[in-house]
Amino acid sequence: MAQTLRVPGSHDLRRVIGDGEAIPDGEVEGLEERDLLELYRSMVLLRTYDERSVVFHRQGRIGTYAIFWNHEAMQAGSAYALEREDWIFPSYRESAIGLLRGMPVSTVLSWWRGHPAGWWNPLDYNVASICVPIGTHVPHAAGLAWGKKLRGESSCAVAYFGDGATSEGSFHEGANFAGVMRAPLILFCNNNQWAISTPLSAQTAAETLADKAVGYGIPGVRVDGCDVLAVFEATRDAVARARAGEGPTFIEAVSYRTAPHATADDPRAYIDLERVEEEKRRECLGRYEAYLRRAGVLSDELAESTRAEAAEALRSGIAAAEEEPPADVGLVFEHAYAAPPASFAAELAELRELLGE
Amino acid sequence: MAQTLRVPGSHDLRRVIGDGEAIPDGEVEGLEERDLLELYRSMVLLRTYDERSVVFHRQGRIGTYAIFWNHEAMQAGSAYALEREDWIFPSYRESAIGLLRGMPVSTVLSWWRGHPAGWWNPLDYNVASICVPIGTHVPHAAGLAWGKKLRGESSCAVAYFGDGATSEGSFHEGANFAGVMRAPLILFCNNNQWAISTPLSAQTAAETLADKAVGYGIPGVRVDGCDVLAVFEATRDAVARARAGEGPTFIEAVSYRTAPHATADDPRAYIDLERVEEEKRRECLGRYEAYLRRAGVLSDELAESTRAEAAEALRSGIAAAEEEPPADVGLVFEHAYAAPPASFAAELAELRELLGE
Amino acid sequence: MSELTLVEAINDAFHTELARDDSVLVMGEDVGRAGGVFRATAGLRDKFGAERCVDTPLAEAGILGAAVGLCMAGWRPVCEMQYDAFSYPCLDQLITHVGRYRWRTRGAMDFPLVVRMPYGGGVRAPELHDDSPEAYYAHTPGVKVAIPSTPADAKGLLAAAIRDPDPVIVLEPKLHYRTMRGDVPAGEHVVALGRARVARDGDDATIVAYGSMVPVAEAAAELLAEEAAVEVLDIRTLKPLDEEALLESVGKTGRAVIVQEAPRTAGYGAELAAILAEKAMLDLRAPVIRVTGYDVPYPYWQIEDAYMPSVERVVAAVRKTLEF
Amino acid sequence: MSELTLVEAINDAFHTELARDDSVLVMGEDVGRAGGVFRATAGLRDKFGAERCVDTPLAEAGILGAAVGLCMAGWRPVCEMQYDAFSYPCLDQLITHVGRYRWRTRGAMDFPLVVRMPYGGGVRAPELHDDSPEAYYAHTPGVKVAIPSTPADAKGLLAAAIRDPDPVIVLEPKLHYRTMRGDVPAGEHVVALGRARVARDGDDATIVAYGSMVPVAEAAAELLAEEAAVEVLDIRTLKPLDEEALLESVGKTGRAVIVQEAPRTAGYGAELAAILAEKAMLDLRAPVIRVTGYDVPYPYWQIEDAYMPSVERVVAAVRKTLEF
Ligand SMILES: Cc1ncc(C[n+]2csc(CCOP(=O)(O)OP(=O)(O)O)c2C)c(N)n1
Ligand SMILES: Cc1ncc(C[n+]2csc(CCOP(=O)(O)OP(=O)(O)O)c2C)c(N)n1
Ligand SMILES: [Mg+2]
Ligand SMILES: [Mg+2]
Repeated sequence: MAQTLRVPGSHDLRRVIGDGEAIPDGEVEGLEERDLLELYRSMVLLRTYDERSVVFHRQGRIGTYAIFWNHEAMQAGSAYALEREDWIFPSYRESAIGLLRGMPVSTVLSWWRGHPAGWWNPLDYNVASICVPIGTHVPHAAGLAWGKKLRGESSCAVAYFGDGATSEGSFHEGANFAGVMRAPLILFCNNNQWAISTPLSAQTAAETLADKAVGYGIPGVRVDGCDVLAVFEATRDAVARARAGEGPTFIEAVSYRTAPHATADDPRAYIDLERVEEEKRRECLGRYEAYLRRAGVLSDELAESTRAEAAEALRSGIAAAEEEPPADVGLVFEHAYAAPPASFAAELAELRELLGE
Repeated sequence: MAQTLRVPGSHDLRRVIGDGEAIPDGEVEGLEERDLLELYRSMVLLRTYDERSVVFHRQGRIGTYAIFWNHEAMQAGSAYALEREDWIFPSYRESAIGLLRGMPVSTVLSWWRGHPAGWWNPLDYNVASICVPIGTHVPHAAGLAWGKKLRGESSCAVAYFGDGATSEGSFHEGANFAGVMRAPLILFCNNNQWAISTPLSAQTAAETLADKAVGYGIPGVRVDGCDVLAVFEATRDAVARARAGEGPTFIEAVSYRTAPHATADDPRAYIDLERVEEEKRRECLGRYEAYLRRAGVLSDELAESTRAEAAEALRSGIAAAEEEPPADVGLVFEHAYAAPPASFAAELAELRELLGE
Repeated sequence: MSELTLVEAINDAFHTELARDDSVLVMGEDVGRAGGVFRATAGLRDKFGAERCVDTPLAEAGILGAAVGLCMAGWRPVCEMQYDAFSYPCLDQLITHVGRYRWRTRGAMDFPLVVRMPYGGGVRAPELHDDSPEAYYAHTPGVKVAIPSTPADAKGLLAAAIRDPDPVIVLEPKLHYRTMRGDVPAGEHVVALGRARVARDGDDATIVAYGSMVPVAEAAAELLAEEAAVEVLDIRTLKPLDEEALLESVGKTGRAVIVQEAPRTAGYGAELAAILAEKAMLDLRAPVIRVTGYDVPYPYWQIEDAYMPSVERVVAAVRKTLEF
Repeated sequence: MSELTLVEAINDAFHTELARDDSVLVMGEDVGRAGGVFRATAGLRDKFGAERCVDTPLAEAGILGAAVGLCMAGWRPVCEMQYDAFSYPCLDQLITHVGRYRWRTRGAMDFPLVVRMPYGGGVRAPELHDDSPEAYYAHTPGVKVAIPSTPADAKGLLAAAIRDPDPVIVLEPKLHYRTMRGDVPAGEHVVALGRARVARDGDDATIVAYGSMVPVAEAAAELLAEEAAVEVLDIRTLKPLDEEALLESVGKTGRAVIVQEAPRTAGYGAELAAILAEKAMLDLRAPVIRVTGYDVPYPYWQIEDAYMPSVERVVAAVRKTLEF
């Protein structure tokens, strides 16, 4: 059962994992050892994906990349509360969340390589396309969830977005829509307290982001976003509400962005590096690992093999991505329309001729 | 001092005017007889303007018109809490609010006549242009208020919008902006419970619209929108906060739209006519008049002369509007740019020739 | 076949298509209880239920964004934007998502949504009830754009839009909603997208128009009947354009006047003129002329007639090209 | 005069204009603390204070809407949209208010605001960091549109935009932000809006271009130097357009190739071609040719070069018109 952490001057944060000292560990009802380790595997896979991607970027093997280090607990914890038929609407910050649905590593790497192999069929994973423009996928998720409900299906949807996204009109319109339609939707806010260089205090005057929920007539909960079990539990509750026809829930998962916004960003100009170091010491995977060890669930060997497995997945993933044949220029003209206009064929022919193909 | 009306199943509504029976009359500190009568004059002027406009429309003397019957208390009460240097950002529902700033009746009538004489210079009255697209003026008001504050001026701004407007992204972005900038802004929501044919229940799942304020980190208050004194008092408080540098306030003024949305609308398809009749019996001007009479402030003669004055203003107003010379077609090309492009002159010459001018 | 007004023809299309395919869903502001402010969706809520004719919150980007999600759940949503200028808040969703999502799934998913709206001026309305925004839509990749000019086409193009696997924007000439009547085929009636219509035959000059400018073009052609045989080409679908029909007509007449109500600069008429400059050069016996709205905010209604392309302006342009 | 990159020239313009006029205020996402994601606004917050270089909430419509209000309070706000495609949420404010508010006050109030944004492709970025949205802006009444192609013009056109009494949209070719260097006049430097620039002289054909397509046009002209003397006309201001310069160049050469990175249909190139079809008919010795992006979503970056108008495509088009 989740205990509650009092953050001075702020609202309550749900928390399960203790600190090994003053704060005792809690546990989440219904989660078995198998589940705990599956969550661990997910987090390690995401962490490995993220850390390797930064290296791949430095090596010129992928393009600009949005780092999600210390966001793994939010992603893994929430995704684990879903059934396979539930839909996920990721932002660029959750680019690799499809891995938790069996999407190949090479697919996600291909996306960051600007290669068409990175563009998947959402129906294969019930994972929507990565949303690049902030907050604009929130109405999509509301529409999908509402549409499923109208069809009498029991699936729900999760939309991931950041603290900055809550300032956008599309977030507002989508959240309000979902509230009115009682759509089975989880509005999952990754509050990492920064929107590139803009701190939360310049983003909103609200005391907490969860405060926004009441304006949509839906519950808002706050969890420690670096506590994978608290995130899981909050999401599981929200999913239960959604399936019971009680409508959407807003989850504010509070964490901290300890890495640059993306590989192109240099945060030294705007961030307090000491605070970053402090937050790094509290990072989500280490905290969970310590919890598992205290619980006697995780051995050195298992940790090692889990990491090795993930490392291997990345090794073979990048190899597969790099083995993709170069994209054919014909793709420029494909998929824009079900039946492309006649002019496209002529334009492509002309282009091929010029390219000497 | 405002007392509080408990509306069953809802939040509290501030209320000053009693019902002459069980609920006693309150009073507003600092309001003298002179003020009470000035408020009365304003309401009568607005009421007369509105009722005559419906007739003018029927007579074909003005175009489509957005009726504001039973909204007079909200407009007069809030505007009276402002100083002349404070800015007003009206929607179409507050089209005549400029009258309270000395704008000629003929100007507003000209607007509804589609005649350029209806387009005023906002600087003359500190009243922005009538905003037709829902909610889009909220960011303007936020920007103006913030800009005034940046300049060290003490003026504030009021933006008027409806219940429906709270669903729009522009409302959200403007309100959030104002919160962050601690702009001296009053977000005045005319909750008449309908957006054309859409009832509040289909607009938002929030229990009250004032609930939205917390998401912007600003206070939200609810008043009885048919109680001019409660509206005045709530606005005066909000203005005081704004001038003290404490930022915006959201005021939800609850009333009921007892007339069609506009002259072109036929609400019989969607509205409960009994409820309308009931609300008409509680309409704001009658309630205030009764209050003034109970307080011994309003005599029959004064009421009569006030109404006669307003009627005369409308009589001469429509005459003046109708005396406006027909608009010159040259205006088509004017005012789009400070220095119009050369092509405009040629296009106008050609047009004049074709029109045989 | 029965005689219907233009808006009745639209309503007829809805009744037919919702009965035909139960994945079709109508949504927008006031489309349900009120049946739409122009009554285009009248009767649908009663007949098909509140879940298939949905009064939405007042939020255009939300409407279009939710429609994208509805497509993903297997629906075919038809969104109403209450007026032309009130569609602007949805441009973001349109450009960043509606036109791109099929592409994003590498063609694996269809986005069979429709956005329809009354458009155009001349109705003596307050500001921003008179815009002609078709160029914004036509410039956006991944969407199609249709504009009917007759009741029959209003029904047939809307039906085609609803059945199309891709997003289609339909702009309806509100000026003629209730004033134009015409024969409309009963039951299923589909006018294929991408086909222009010769509204009037002629050999001496072509007036190219669409939507509410077609009647203006026809009146001009009629006025000129003694002087010349003027062809009127109703483009009907702006995207994909029936380029063949355009080139054929202008190839035949050698003279082209393009009429558009929207402001001139970078309007859709420019695209038509550009195609002629690229592909009809040798056929053209006179410069192309555009008759358009001006590059100004749509004016107060007392002088809106001076803004709108008039029969007189079109006649003068045709004469100019004939006399060249 | 010093050699600066294009983005340094923009930064220079800011420093100069903010020092010159204390009613100028810069606002946008990440323009303050970070100095902009491309560092266009670097140093402004330190020099002029956080109140004149404001990090706003993440809300493009809010930014532009607030800027309208700031104008009413006497400010001259310069808004940054972080990328081209992220300007779409502000189109509603732009069309319904920014372009109309002066008119609404019957000319009594100025709205001297600027919206600037990096635009265009070729930078190997994720989706929606590559758009060329100029046609949406150019079609909108009441605003002006400028697109520089050199560091000097980037400074001068931005300064002109800031000083202009009307709203001006400035699109900056992000591809050349850091790779293009050029001499830039120090201190105050203003390039009047509405004046095209002959980037290269020639008598045989004209390539009309703007922004990031100007270097492509120049390279094409250079490649063709042995075959023909090709003029390159840099439009610089799309609205108001320097029609005279366009007609003069094409009047001289008789052949026109128009280059635009944006999707083809109803792009700004169509406007240029339409003007030629209307006013240069007798001068044209060959059909006009448009070389444009295609009518598709801007692609994944591995094949973006195939989408972007290339030197080869422009050369081929010029040859075609020369051989006509
Ligand atoms: C509509 C839009 N505006 C601007 C951007 C540029 N941008 C990319 S990420 C970002 C900050 C987002 O912050 P937040 O929502 O907190 O998410 P985080 O990146 O922290 O996960 C911005 C402004 C964008 N992608 N979309
Ligand atoms: C952006 C936009 N969308 C749609 C409309 C059409 N419209 C005019 S009034 C209205 C309802 C507004 O309701 P509300 O905000 O409650 O204000 P009220 O009319 O009740 O005062 C609608 C949908 C509009 N004017 N602007
Ligand atoms: Mg963030
Ligand atoms: Mg209302």
